[in-house]
Amino acid sequence: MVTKAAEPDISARLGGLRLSVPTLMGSGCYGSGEEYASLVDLAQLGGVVLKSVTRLPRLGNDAPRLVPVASGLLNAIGLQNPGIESYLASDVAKFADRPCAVVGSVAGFSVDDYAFVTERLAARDEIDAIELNISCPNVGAEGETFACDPDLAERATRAARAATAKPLIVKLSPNVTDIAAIARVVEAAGADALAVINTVRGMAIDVDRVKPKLANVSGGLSGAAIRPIAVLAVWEVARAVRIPIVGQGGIETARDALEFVLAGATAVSIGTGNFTDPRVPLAVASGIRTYLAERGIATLAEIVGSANPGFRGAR
Amino acid sequence: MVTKAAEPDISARLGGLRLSVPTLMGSGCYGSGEEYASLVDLAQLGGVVLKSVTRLPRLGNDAPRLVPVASGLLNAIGLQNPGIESYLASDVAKFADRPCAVVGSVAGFSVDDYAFVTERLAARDEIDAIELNISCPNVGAEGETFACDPDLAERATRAARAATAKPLIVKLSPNVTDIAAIARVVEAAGADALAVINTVRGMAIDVDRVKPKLANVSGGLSGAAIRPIAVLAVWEVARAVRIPIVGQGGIETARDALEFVLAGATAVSIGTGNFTDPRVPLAVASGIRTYLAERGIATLAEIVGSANPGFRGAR
Amino acid sequence: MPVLETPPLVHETVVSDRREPFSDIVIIGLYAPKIAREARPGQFVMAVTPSGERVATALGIYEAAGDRISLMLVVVGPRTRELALLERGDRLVLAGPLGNGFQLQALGKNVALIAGGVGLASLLLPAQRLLADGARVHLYYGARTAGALVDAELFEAAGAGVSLATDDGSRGHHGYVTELLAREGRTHETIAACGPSPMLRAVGTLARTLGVRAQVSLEETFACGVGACWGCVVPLERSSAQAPAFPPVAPGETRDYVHARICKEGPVFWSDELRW
Amino acid sequence: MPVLETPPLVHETVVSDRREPFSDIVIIGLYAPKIAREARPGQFVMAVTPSGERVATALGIYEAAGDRISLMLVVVGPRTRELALLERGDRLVLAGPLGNGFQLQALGKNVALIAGGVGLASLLLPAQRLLADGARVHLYYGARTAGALVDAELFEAAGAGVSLATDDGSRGHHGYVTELLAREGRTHETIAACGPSPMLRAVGTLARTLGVRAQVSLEETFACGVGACWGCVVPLERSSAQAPAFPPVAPGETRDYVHARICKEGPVFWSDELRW
Ligand SMILES: Cc1cc2nc3c(=O)[nH]c(=O)nc-3n(C[C@H](O)[C@H](O)[C@H](O)COP(=O)(O)OP(=O)(O)OC[C@H]3O[C@@H](n4cnc5c(N)ncnc54)[C@H](O)[C@@H]3O)c2cc1C
Ligand SMILES: Cc1cc2nc3c(=O)[nH]c(=O)nc-3n(C[C@H](O)[C@H](O)[C@H](O)COP(=O)(O)OP(=O)(O)OC[C@H]3O[C@@H](n4cnc5c(N)ncnc54)[C@H](O)[C@@H]3O)c2cc1C
Ligand SMILES: Cc1cc2nc3c(=O)[nH]c(=O)nc-3n(C[C@H](O)[C@H](O)[C@H](O)COP(=O)(O)O)c2cc1C
Ligand SMILES: Cc1cc2nc3c(=O)[nH]c(=O)nc-3n(C[C@H](O)[C@H](O)[C@H](O)COP(=O)(O)O)c2cc1C
Ligand code: FES
Ligand code: FES
Repeated sequence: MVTKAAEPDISARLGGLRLSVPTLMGSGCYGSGEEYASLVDLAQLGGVVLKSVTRLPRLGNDAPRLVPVASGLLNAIGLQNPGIESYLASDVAKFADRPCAVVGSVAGFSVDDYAFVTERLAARDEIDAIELNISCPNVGAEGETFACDPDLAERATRAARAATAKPLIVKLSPNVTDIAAIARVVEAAGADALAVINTVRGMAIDVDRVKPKLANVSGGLSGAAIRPIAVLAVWEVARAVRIPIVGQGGIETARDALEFVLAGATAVSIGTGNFTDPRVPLAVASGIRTYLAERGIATLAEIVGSANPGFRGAR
Repeated sequence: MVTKAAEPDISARLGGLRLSVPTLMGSGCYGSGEEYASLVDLAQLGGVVLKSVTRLPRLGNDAPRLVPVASGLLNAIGLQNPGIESYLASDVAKFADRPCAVVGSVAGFSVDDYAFVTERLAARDEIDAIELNISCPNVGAEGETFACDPDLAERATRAARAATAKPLIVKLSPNVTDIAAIARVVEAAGADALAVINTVRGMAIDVDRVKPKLANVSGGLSGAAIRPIAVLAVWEVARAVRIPIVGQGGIETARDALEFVLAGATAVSIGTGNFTDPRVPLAVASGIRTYLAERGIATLAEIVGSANPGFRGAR
Repeated sequence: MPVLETPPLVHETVVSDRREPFSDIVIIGLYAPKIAREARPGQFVMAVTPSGERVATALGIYEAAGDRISLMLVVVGPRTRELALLERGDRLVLAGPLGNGFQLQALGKNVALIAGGVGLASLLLPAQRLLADGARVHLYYGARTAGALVDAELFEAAGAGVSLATDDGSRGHHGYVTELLAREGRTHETIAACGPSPMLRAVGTLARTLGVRAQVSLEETFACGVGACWGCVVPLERSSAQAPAFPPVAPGETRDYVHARICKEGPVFWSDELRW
Repeated sequence: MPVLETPPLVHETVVSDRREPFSDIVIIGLYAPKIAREARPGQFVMAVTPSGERVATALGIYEAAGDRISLMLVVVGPRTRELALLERGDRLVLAGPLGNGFQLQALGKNVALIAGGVGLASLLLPAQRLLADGARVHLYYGARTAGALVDAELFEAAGAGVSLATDDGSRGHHGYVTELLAREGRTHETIAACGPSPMLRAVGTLARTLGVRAQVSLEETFACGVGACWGCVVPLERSSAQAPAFPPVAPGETRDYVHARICKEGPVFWSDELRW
């Protein structure tokens, strides 16, 4: 029987960032939000993680950049973005009227890049928090190296931490043997939260034309295909750190999102799910409410990590 | 127009192992072949890689051991096997009448295990080649460590190499940052061929019962979901080594298999594809023949690595 | 793609009819003469997902007569959802019949059948055969609600008695189907049951209480369905006649059971030999 | 699941009719009053895969009249295969209309439409509108074989002339559709084209040769369809009116074009501004 009590509280805290709904839209998948405004009421989202921005402008990879694959998508955008200066001058002001949290995403190719762009971006009032993308697999070897090397991950995080007092989420890569080890050093370096996971490296070949389908050869695999990989990553990270986790990778339903929460994620992020159906974030939020209500649970926070006996985080 | 020339030659050589058809059945997925004999004409397969065998008997993981996921399967069998002595005494003689190649698979928990089991198994005439499973993700941290650590991978390979002169295939794990680096040390340690890739680590959570779906918590992800990951792994390994590669991970059609071949695989292995449809290996072989015939290509070997400009292997 | 030779137990079947007696319960009839001829009561087939990419689905052989068999589906996930969309004239590839069915001889002449939900699918052929062989058969059939109690009349038509139970009390006994038998006491020689694991565990307990033996047909996730992958195991007494020899006891192994493959050694086991 | 509020451009449509004029070509009619009312010629929708898990599919709006639109599908992969199975009464969620259509004003009063295969789908509404606005319109329509040349009569009914071509010569000109126009010389003021990339490149070359301008509607893989992911780009002259300001030229950047999003800045571009 359904308990008809008060609406469950599904808000989430990521360090100093409070989300009324525990759903962020994944960086690079949702533009700056306005692109989706005709399809979704943005006020029903927890927040939007903006497309990653770098120090200098980037034209990105040549086309094709997208390949649909079994239960997922390969992408190799290559961090197309206007560069931080032009971004600050022309784009950031527009984020002021977003009816949900706005998380800036910072990518870089050196420790100094991360520090510089974080400082410049975080200084703006329109930005509620920073996500540090140290795990982009689509820019040659450069970008991802940071999330695959404990020393580089630590230094990039420390530099960004020094550059802002705003909530700092660091985004980890699944393309490692031991993601928990990276999570630990990133926590120690001052991250307020972790985004787990970025895309998994992959590629597809066009057998008719005898060449890779992506102009960039390899790309990042996202969508339902990677969900089991992502849930395990969250499970392992949640046993290793005390800071909150934003779980992501193939979330399309509330039940998918709850797998991440029960593994130890405080909030979730939806990227490719928006491409399968733009209503996914709304269905996830309402489905989580229903799940809690049916079980008479008052707050989402109570069940964070509850399937994971080794969960060490604060709820 | 289809060239009506002689049937294309789709045979493949893995060191001293010659396969008349370039399809092996993945270890652990096909028993010892006889289990599938009522569904498939085994003479139309290249060969069967037997279930991995260890020094001592193993009861394996508790149930449940299987979870279907989006475009794939999670498994955590935990190397259930009778142990090498009982295997030699009761099982191996039965392999003599298999009408295709029989590849023994050796798993272990120490370098000495790999040497011991390889020597004992390879000594038997019924066994045409040995596959060294240094990449099983379902036996705690122990098993996979070997394929995720260049030093251990090298030592296990060297030990097995010293234990037999039969063709030695070493099976690599995708759960690393740089699979090409592991491939290089394994080649240097004397492997005749590489199996790329074993399963990707993952898990799923039952949100109704608030616990992992697998008794073992985590398992190995296989099937179409991992195909892009596997194709990229083959692509990268094929640029790093000269020995042949057995491509695997999500092969369900001839076009899937050809992605691996064009990336640089000399032969392919089919595991989970047999579970989606037992006719997959036959369709793969006949589809490869058609592809070659339509293009007027005489042998499969000619197109190995042909989409991969960095391919270094011998065709 | 060239036509492939079809090996003995792989069949290209065609949907001959379809009915949907309740929401999310679909019965599809198939033209499948070989399976119809060869199926033993309690065997199953592996149904190849029409769109590919997903592992095939284990389904009990529900009816088998003449050239036709039928499968009963309850839509619980993506594969059953896709199979439930099949319509007359569509093709479906099946591997089977597979597994060992019920040991009908050992069930004797006065048998209680216990079905939980779609577990009913594996009990119609046993009922018909037992009745044809002169046994008395009574079906105890439970489901969540009245509408989900489908096809009990097929059992009545074959000559079985029928008692019903629903979780919500909308028809028959309000509660678990095992409670019905418990209330009656020992009125049957043996039990044959199929349904979800929790129900089958309850059947095991009931059988022990009543002092009768029960054969239970397990529904777990299969991958290969032919004993090749060791994915579908259930812990079984080492002393069971169905226990595989494999593996021998390892030094240090504290678990005193073996793992039997449900698809190969089962799917039917004596409940008192299961260690779950 | 609770009913969700449907935002402005997301529509729960229902299949009203379906026809299959040739194998693997399916036209599904949908009750979709808002899209029918608002669609501009050359716009598209994103169709949500009914079974989930796959990225939505971009499809041109083929017909739009009254409360009904239609979509023309050619089955090439898993998503179009699934959409092609939809039947009368089935539901389909669509996002749209999206993208900028053709700039009909700029096409003038004597327009050659060039359709390659399913590219036809994006040209019917432009043809109807151009003809209604008093332009002369001639359709050049190519496909691999006679049977795949479907629905040319809808263009004739609207008042357009029609010339056909097939790859195998089974109907009309034996060869590429662009060869037909090349042979005729400059008999039209402008071109509007939709089809596979190689054909559209040929249209670009043809237009240059003939000294006319061409608007081409590109069919690439989309993910979001709304300009959010930057996945569907095409290289475009920086000087194009459709060039996004984003990004400015980076120091050291040797590529002298910009990346325009086909879904947002397009899907229709002037062929002489594309750098592909
Ligand atoms: C020998 C044998 C015979 C069988 N006979 C039959 C038969 O005759 N008819 C029949 O219908 N089945 C039968 N089954 C069971 C059938 O094989 C499984 O139900 C099948 O795995 C379902 O596949 P699926 O992809 O639809 O669901 P799966 O993806 O495998 O998921 C189904 C299970 O996952 C969980 N689950 C997934 N999504 C949800 C959700 N949204 N809400 C709640 N739970 C969820 C539930 O535990 C559910 O039972 C039999 C099984 C065996 C082993
Ligand atoms: C603006 C726009 C409008 C469009 N309008 C329409 C429209 O009206 N109607 C329409 O049908 N399409 C249209 N398309 C194209 C449609 O969106 C794509 O064809 C779609 O991606 C197909 O999805 P799929 O999953 O079926 O195939 P995908 O999985 O995306 O694969 C299709 C492509 O992959 C390759 N491929 C995959 N498998 C095979 C195989 N077995 N053999 C050979 N090649 C293979 C081929 O290149 C093939 O074209 C439009 C696209 C755009 C951008
Ligand atoms: C098209 C596309 C573009 C992306 N761009 C970025 C990016 O710029 N920065 C980033 O941190 N992650 C990026 N990602 C990764 C997503 O934010 C997300 O972490 C990942 O896709 C896994 O989640 P999902 O399966 O829900 O998409 C991108 C993903 C996709 C599919
Ligand atoms: C049920 C199951 C059991 C497996 N057991 C083994 C094993 O014992 N040894 C091994 O080397 N690989 C094992 N594998 C891995 C497969 O051989 C194969 O490398 C992997 O599944 C990827 O290929 P696929 O996607 O075609 O299945 C197993 C895979 C599955 C699904
Ligand atoms: S499902 Fe493979 S052994 Fe039973
Ligand atoms: S498909 Fe996302 S920007 Fe065009």
